[in-house]
Amino acid sequence: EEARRKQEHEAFLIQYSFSLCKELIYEVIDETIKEAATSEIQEAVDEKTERVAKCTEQVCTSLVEETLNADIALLVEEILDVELQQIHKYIK
Amino acid sequence: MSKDSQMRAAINQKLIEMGERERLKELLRAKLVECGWKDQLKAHCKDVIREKGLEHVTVEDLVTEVTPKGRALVPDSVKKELLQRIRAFLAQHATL
Amino acid sequence: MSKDSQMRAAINQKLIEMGERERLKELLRAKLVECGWKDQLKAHCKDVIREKGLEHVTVEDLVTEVTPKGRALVPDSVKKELLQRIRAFLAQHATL
Repeated sequence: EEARRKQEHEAFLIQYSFSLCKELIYEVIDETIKEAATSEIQEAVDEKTERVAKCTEQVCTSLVEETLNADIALLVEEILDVELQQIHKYIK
Repeated sequence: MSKDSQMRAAINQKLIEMGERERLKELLRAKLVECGWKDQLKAHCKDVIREKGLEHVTVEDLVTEVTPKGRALVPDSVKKELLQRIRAFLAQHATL
Repeated sequence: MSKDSQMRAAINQKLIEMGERERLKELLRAKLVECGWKDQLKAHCKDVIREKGLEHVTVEDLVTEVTPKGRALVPDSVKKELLQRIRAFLAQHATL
């Protein structure tokens, strides 16, 4: 009877060990996956926010450059025209 | 309550009381980092976010998507070590 | 195409699609007149022509000569206002 009880207890412990092992693995994995998913999404959101901010600044800078280049060229042409006309008038 | 469930409850309680349950989880966390599982998981998360597009993924979606692979990727050596440690604890506390 | 250039292209496309890019340029031009930029640059052009002599100046020379000052003379407040306006526009209209 004693040997049978011991054997049963041994079998119980083996089965218990396996189920506890599985339970702990699932618990830790599920927690870790939740943490990793949250932090990876947050990281991606932060990265995107940073990229949008940086690229918006770059677009703004190029828009300013483009406008200035066009306007400076126009202004220079106008001024040179006026100066030339004045000289022509003076020569005449 | 059956004898088995009684015993199960008693061991569970003992594991918690003695802080062994937390230690086992800590060991497992450390092993998962050490064997590269956590890095693989992070990389898989990044892949899914890239594939689906950030605006189409919630934390819940991502968890659902990566869990099967996350579970499958746990090395047998880690599982074995945890099992050994549980068995050793139970053997040490034979009165349980 | 890098992620940055994709993003810049997406922002520009949205601005062009909705006519905002042209409106922003107009706003910038108005601000430049308002803050005296145009007058200062005109004066600078005249100085350069006087120094070099009209016969020695071409349109290209003068553009090259005055552009750095033209850029430097744009007040930071004007650049900031423009940037704010782009940000507000994107927040309201774009899913980037």
